[in-house]
Amino acid sequence: MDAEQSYQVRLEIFEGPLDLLLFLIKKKKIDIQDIPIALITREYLDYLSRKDRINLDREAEFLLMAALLIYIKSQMLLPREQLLVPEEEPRKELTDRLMDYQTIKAVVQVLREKEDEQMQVWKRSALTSPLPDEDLDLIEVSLFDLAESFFTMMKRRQGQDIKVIKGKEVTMAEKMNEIVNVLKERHYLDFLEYLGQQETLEEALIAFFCLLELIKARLVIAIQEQLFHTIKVWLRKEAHGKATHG
Amino acid sequence: MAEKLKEIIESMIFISVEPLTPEKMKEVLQDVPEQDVAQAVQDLVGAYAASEGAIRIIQTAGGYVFSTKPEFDPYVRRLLQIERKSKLSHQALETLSAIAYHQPVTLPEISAIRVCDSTYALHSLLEKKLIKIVGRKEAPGRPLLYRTTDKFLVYFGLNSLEDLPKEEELKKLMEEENA
Amino acid sequence: MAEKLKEIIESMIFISVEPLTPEKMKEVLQDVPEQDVAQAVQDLVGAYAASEGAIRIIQTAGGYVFSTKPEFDPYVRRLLQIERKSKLSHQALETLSAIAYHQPVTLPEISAIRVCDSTYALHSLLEKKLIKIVGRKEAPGRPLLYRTTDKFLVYFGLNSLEDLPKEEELKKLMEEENA
Repeated sequence: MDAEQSYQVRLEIFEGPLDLLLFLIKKKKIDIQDIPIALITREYLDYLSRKDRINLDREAEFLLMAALLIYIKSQMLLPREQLLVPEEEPRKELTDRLMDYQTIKAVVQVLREKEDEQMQVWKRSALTSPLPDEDLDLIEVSLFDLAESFFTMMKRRQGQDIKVIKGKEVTMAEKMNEIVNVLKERHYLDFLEYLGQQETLEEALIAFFCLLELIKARLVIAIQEQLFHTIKVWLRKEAHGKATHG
Repeated sequence: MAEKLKEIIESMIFISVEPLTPEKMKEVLQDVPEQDVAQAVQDLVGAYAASEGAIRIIQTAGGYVFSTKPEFDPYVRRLLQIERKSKLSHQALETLSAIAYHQPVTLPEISAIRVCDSTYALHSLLEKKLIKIVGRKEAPGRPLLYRTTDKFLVYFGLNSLEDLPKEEELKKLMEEENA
Repeated sequence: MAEKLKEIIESMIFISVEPLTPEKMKEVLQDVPEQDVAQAVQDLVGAYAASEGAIRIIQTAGGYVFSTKPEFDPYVRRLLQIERKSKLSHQALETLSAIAYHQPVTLPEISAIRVCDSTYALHSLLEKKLIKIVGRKEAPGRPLLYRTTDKFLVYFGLNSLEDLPKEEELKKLMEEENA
C-alpha cells in the first residue's frame, strides 16, 4: 500500500455503506451505471476486513450491504435463457440507491455552505415589546410538540405519584425470592425498568436493597454497559441451584 | 477597525437584548480609545435621529438600545396583537394535549392531569375553536365535557384522532434523547 | 399613511420576532393596495442593502427580518461570548437533506435512503424544530410523516423550498466532485 492511499484512508470516516461504496467507485473510476459487481464486492469486503477504518457503531449496516452485493453477484452468475430487461437487472436497484444517495450528499454540501453563511449572520430573537409576551413563547407548534407535551406531563405526574406510600407490606425475603424467580424465568433483568415497575417508593427501595444483597452474595451479576445506561442483572450460573431455596 | 467603529457598535446594539452599556462596548473593543468609542456612539445615535426611518437608538438604563419611533406605535401594537392571536402558548398546548388524549374530558379532570388550573387556557382554546363542548358528565355538579374539533385536526394536519402519535412511538423518540 | 408606508413596514419588520410575511403586513395595512406594500418593501430592503450600516433586511421563510451583515460576526460573538455557533452533525444534516428532498417522508424511508438507522438524527431534528410531524402515511403500520419547518428555511437562509438547488444544479456539483 502506498503512502498516499494510507493517508487517504485515515481521513475517511464513512457515514454509511453507500458512502463507502461511492468512495470505492470513485477510487476505481467506475461508471456508476455499469458497476462491475465482482470487483466492487471484493473491494468492499476488503475494506470491511480492515474494520478499524469504518464506523463500528453501524457495523450491521455495512454487513447488510456486503450481503446485498454478494446476492447481486450470485444473481448475475445464474444462467439465463434470455437477456434481462434493464429494469430487472439486479444491479439496477443498487445503482438507483447510489444515485439517490449521491444527490443527498450534494445537498448536504450545499446546505453546509448555507449554514456556514448563516452562522455569521445574527438576528434578534428576543425583543422588548409593549405587550406582555407570555403568549409569544411558542414559535412553531407541531403534532410532536402536542404529543410530547402530554407524555412529559404524564412523566412528571408519575414522579409525583411514587411519593405516595401505599400500605402494602413487603419483606426483604419476599422481594428477594421474587427477584430470583424473575431472573430464572427471564434470564436477565433491566434494573431501572424493574424498579420502575414497583408499586410504591418503599417497595422500589426494598427491591434496590435486595439487588445489592444479591450482588454482594454473588448470586447475581450486574453489568452496566455504558456510563449512565441502565444496569442489567443476570443470575450467576452456579447460583441456580442455591437460589431455589433463597 | 477604526473606520468601521460606528457600524461595529451598531451591530452590537442591534443584537443586545438589554441596553448596551459603554462598559460592555469596552470589553469588546479593548484597544480602541474610550473617546473614540464615545464619539462613534454619538455619531451613530445622531445619524439614526436625523434619518427618516422608523427606528432610532435611545439611551436608557445606562445603555443604548434600538427602538421604534413613537409614531409607529399603533402599527406595532396591531401587529403584535395579530401575532399573539395566531400562536398557541405553552399553557394552551399542554391543555390541548391533555384534552386530545383524554377526550371527552371535564375541566376539573384536565386541571388534575396538569396539576394546574386550566380555566384560562381552556377558554382560549374554545375561542380558537380548537376544542368544543359536547355535553355534561353524569357526575356530581354535572361538569361540561370537552372534545377536540375538526379544526384541531386541520391545525395539526391529522386525518383523524387515530393519527395522534401513540405513547410507544413517542417513548422511543424520547428515549433516544436520553441515551 | 401612504407617505410613511415604508417606515411603517420598517417598524413592523423590526418588531416582529419571526420573519414578517406579506400576509401579516396586509392584516395590519388593510386599506393599502397590495402593490404599494410590495413596492415599499422593495424600496426598504434596497435602502438598507445600499447603506453603509451594520444591519440589513433579508428575505427568508417567505418573510422579512433584520439581521447583521456577516462582517460583524466576530464582534457580535465577542459581545455575546459565543465561540462559534454549533453546527449540525453530519448525521443530522444528511437526514435533513433526505427529508428536504423527499418530503413528506417516513422514518423507514429516510433510513432506506441513507442505508442507515436515522432514529437518533430524526429526534434531534425534531427537538431543534427543523422538522415536524405532519400526519401518517397510508401504508402498513401507518408510519408518521415528516416535513421540514419554516425554522429550517430560516436556519439555512432560504426563502422557500423552491430555493433548494434543483436536480441539474446538483448534477453539476456531483460532476465537479467526481472530476
